[in-house]
Amino acid sequence: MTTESIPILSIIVLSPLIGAFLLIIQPEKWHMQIKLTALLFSIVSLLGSIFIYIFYDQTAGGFQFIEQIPIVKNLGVSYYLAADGISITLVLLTAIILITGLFASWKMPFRSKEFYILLLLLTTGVFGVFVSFDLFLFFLFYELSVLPMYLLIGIWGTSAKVTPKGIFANAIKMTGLGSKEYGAMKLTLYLLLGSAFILVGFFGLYIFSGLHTFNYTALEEVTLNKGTQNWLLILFYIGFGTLAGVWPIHTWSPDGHAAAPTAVSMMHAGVLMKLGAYGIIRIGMGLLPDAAETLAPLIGTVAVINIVYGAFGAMWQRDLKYVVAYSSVSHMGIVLLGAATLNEMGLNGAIFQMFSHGIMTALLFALVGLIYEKAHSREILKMGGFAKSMPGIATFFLIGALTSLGLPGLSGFVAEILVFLGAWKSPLSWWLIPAVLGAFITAVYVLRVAKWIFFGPKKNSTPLKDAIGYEWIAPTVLSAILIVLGVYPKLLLDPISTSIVEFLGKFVK
Amino acid sequence: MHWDNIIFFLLATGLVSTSVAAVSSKRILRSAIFLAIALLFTAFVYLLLGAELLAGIQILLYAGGVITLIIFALLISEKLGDQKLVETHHGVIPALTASLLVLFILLYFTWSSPRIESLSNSRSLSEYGVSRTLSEVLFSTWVLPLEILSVLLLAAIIGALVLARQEKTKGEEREQ
Amino acid sequence: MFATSETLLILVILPPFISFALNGLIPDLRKNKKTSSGISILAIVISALSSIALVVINPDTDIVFEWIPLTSFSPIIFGFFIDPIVLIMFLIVSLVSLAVQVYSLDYLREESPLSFGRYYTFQSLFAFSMLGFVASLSLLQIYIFWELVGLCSYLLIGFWYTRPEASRAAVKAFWVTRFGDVGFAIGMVLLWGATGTFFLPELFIKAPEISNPFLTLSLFLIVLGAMGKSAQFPLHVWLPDAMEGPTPVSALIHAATMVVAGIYLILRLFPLFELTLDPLVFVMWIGTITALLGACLAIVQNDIKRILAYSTVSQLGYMMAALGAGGAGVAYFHLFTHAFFKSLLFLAAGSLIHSLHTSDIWSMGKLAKKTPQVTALFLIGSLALSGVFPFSGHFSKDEILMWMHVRGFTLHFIILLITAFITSFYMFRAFFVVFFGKGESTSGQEVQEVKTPWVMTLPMWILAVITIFAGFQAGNFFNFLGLRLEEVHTHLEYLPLIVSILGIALAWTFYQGRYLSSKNVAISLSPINTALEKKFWMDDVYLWAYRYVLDGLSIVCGWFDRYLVDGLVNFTAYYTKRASQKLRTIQTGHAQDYLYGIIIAILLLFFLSILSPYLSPFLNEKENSVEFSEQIIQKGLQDDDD
Amino acid sequence: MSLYHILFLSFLVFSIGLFGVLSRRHVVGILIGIELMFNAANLAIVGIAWSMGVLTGQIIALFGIAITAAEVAVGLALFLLVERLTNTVYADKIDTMRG
Repeated sequence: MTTESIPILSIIVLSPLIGAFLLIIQPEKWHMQIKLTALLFSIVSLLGSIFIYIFYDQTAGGFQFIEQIPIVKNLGVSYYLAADGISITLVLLTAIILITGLFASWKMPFRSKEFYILLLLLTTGVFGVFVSFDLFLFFLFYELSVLPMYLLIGIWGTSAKVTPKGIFANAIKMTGLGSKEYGAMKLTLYLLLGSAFILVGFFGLYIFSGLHTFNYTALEEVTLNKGTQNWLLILFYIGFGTLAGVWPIHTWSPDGHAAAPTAVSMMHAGVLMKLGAYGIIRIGMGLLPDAAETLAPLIGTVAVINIVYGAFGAMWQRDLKYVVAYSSVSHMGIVLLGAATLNEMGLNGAIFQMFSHGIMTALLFALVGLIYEKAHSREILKMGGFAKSMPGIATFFLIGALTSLGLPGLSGFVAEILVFLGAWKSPLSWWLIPAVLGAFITAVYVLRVAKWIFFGPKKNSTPLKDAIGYEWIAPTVLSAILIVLGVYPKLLLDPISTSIVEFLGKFVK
Repeated sequence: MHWDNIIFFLLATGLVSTSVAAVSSKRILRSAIFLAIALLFTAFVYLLLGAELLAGIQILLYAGGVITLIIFALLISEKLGDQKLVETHHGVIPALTASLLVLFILLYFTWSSPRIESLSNSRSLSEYGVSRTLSEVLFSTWVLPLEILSVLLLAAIIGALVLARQEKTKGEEREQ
Repeated sequence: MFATSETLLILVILPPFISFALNGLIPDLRKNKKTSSGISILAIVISALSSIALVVINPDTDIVFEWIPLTSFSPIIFGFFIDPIVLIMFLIVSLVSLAVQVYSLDYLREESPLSFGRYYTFQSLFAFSMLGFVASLSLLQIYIFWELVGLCSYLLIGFWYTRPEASRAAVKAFWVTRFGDVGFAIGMVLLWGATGTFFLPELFIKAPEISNPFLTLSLFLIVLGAMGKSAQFPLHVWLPDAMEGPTPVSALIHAATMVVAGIYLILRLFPLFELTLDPLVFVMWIGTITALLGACLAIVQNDIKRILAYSTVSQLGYMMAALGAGGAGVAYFHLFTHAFFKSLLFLAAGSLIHSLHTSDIWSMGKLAKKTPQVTALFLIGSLALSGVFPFSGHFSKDEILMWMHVRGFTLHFIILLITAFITSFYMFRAFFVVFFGKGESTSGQEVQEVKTPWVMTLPMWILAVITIFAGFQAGNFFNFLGLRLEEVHTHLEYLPLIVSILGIALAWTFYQGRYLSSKNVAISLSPINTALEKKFWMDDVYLWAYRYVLDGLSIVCGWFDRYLVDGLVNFTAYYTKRASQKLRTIQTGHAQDYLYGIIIAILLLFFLSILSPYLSPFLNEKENSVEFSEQIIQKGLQDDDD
Repeated sequence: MSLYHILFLSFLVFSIGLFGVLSRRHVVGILIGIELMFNAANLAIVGIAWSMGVLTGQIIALFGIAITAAEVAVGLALFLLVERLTNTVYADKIDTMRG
């Protein structure tokens, strides 16, 4: 059987959807069976992702595993799935995080059936976005990946306390900052606002290209005039940038991530934010190369602000989940900075950082979930000396933290150094300095948090236990990936680089 | 001036005047009656346009059925609510402005559209029996919509029954 | 022959890594004291033997592989290689590691199996990283191992993480070195930007093409990294605090190996530094200042480990100064001798601390009779550090001082000479107080017995032997490096020795003979004394920077984000809500009013259609879309006719 | 008699119906207005079909009439219900949809 004859991408994308439908018809009481069904269909997706990773022909390059079925001929809509090195990387990331996320949220105290259904639906959307090359389909999947979030956070989330202060204190008090409903609502509203921009952008492409098609490869061939391109790119930048956590439209992300349950935080910070960056790179820069070159200084500068500002923001937080959430904002800055460099190192680094940060942040959120489960608190200053009673969690947390600060030997470093190199070779080479400083600030807050939580004498007297059994799965798998990629980045850089080099062919250099 | 033009203008005058009467009459029962007459005039216009079947249905179903229905409803409600069926208008000036504006818009589009012009060279359909052809088409090409329509009517009947149902059922006015 | 030397190179670097991996991945190995330490020591023995074999063979070999594939730029290549400099470092690292790991068997006897295993896991990782660092053939690779040894330092300083001081010191060490690394990273990227390669041989070939201010800038930045790692002023503050770690760790990482990484880095990149002199002058000044500063601070310390830590800072300053003066060879020789005698001192101090459970010199005393062995060892180390003939420190320090003198850096020469005087003073202050003092401990307890089993003494004696005889090997050392030992004969030749002996004599006067009271002197020099005790307020400056710059900025950012950016969002949300409450009253509930709404919409559409010709610049596809709708209508009509 | 005449007539009746819908207070009065508008629409459709010489228009009008009948039935039932519940026949008295 050849690789062409299997609709492998459809299998990956639709497997969670089928799983979700099968879950719908199962009775609520069959807890174990529900979990196993969800797991089974996730594993199918994972196997599919590994399959495309292995069988992607790097010498040939380009889009492979293509499936194209027209849906609405008159409007140029088709079911067009394909994958290149970038997509493969991100699909693999999604599958890994889905499975580890399932294990991290294995004990869902109530309404577990609906939880898994929504999680699987969300994942279908994410898979779909990464492999669909028809803008209509892309948008469909995009919305599918955004909307279940509202319920997932609103129902299964946790609330935090935020004291209203400052000149907008009254407004903050009235809108109820910190609660899970607030987080869910804010996230949804932000992301829907973003998708409105994206939709306008898509229609703009549809009309101005004059082709009346949503087909990505067809649109790639068209060169629009510069003004139009700029406007469209700004639309995409704002639209996808919302999801990617671009400053200053990032504030949904800390609230949303902090309120979400563990698996959802993992999925959201780990994968969904990458969706935004992916959109900017694939759609924004891929279809509008001239505008990308014009606007790269803007995108890169904002990304640099993201890096430093996010790091300082994380430093200020005293709630563990908020710290991790803000660090995501900072790290997404590195992704976008890499993208804005528009050279090989930068873009390789950006994609690699997407993967690395996805795994890392998922690891951290999984551990935060575990700590919360054991200690029933997320207040950093109330914790202390946890390493004595939970050495395993401490070790894994440290691995995550060290990846976050870009320690060599872990995957974060590879991504960061590539982005640094790219930044220096980009037109605005001063980007390098704040980016490196950002890594330093990250080191400050990340190690400080690790110190506060795990080291020093034990603060509270409640007996704490280390993780047990299945709880080890997520941290172990994720840490192993971080280390392996840190030591041998070629595993991922080979496919990424193949596609990036093709991608860069669009830019006049 | 051709004779059917004269008839058309007479019918048109009648239709417009009865319509005006239908919307402006102080007594709602009278309005209903004027509506019936207006519908009859329309039926005659259909005849003039060679749509015999349509004219028949207009008279039977519309002028007959619908008006009967309205009058029944009015009488029932008068009995029920013990209210005089005296009708007053409100907001006449905005209503008038709005309707005139709509009229203007409609006319503007009609007269500025090249398509209407191209269509307005009238063709006669009298070569073949219109009613016969219509029936044939109705029960061949359009049979699916027709069936759907019948389901709709059934649903409407049941819906009306359910809505208007009282402790003491008074559903005898439903003739459709 | 070629193959064997490659194999040996792998045998030096890889065994500690395998040991780390085994201990790290298999909990059962780690949780057993015998297996964890056994594997680790076996690994380092293999490394040490292979290093010795390599030194004997002295081959020229390398292993190169691609790490990051790039097409539009040359791919990033990594590799390991051997040259005399690497070999000497191999020897230092593997031998001191071996000594320390054996020593730790007893030192950490009382630890639980789990943390014992953890210790050896980290030790292996450190040995691997340090050996890898030494043999790196690529600047990026150097950076990677550089950070990894920093990580090990962090982990091992914080080994007793339940102690707040230890965890604080660990984090501080990481932060300060990391701050230096910001410079290193930027400098590295700049160099790469100019030459397009990280590969050292290629870098050296291309370096002369780099325009000068740019090269100077990059080298300055790299020196910043070296200053952080090698605890040079003003980034030296982490090293004394790092003494919170177990003493063997201090001996290995914070005396012999990791802290010299900065010196090694500059040495490695010396071909670049030779192209532009400004960074070297800077390095020389920094080194000189650090040497003096460290020595001065060591005088007032009461903690034996801190005295040693400051002396390390000071000695590293010597090396830096020598490097800055162009004396790469003499600096390296001092690095070599210092590694052995300083780890000897640390281990000797450690055996005291281990038995007495205190590191305060005033709590010790009268130990000379109780443990003559340790006394002798400590004395050897102290004499070496003070630069007394015939110990190794004498030769290396003499070389540095003479180098400065001959090259005409008189001011530096004088400062370093004074430093040498202070060095022997504070060293023997500690020596006299600890071994012959009265034991003026505050607790008043009688000093306990000092137990030194052979696993502790044997490594120390080996180091002591090296300390005694290494000095005479200076000629061989320089030959091995391919340099020539300069035989200097000036009238100042014996000055360093005299100064050292004077220092010892002064210490004797104060603390042994008690002809002078140190307290009276301290009172009469109170401003200086205060300054020294406050460590010249360096820590306070850093604390201030941490509290008010970093934390301050974080508060600004965090507050701004939470209450202004987010506040604006909430403000919008809140007023949208309020506005909607107002706006909803236009829904009167009267069906006819809604109809007016429809009519208004129709009107709007009407105006839009009327205005559409004027809007056409925005919708330049208008004709097209009209045609499109025409087509659809035509098609519909055709279907109808069928 | 041309299409223009028919359309003009149709629009006129439509506007009159609209006026009725907008200005009458009695619910049945509104319904009567709606009927007029429907009728006008049917007239326009038949007229256009007539001038194009196709039958489809008549069929649409036929369906329109049938749908109107259904609509009237439901509308009147609603009228009776509303009248019974709120005890009024005037549209401006009924404002339960108010925001």
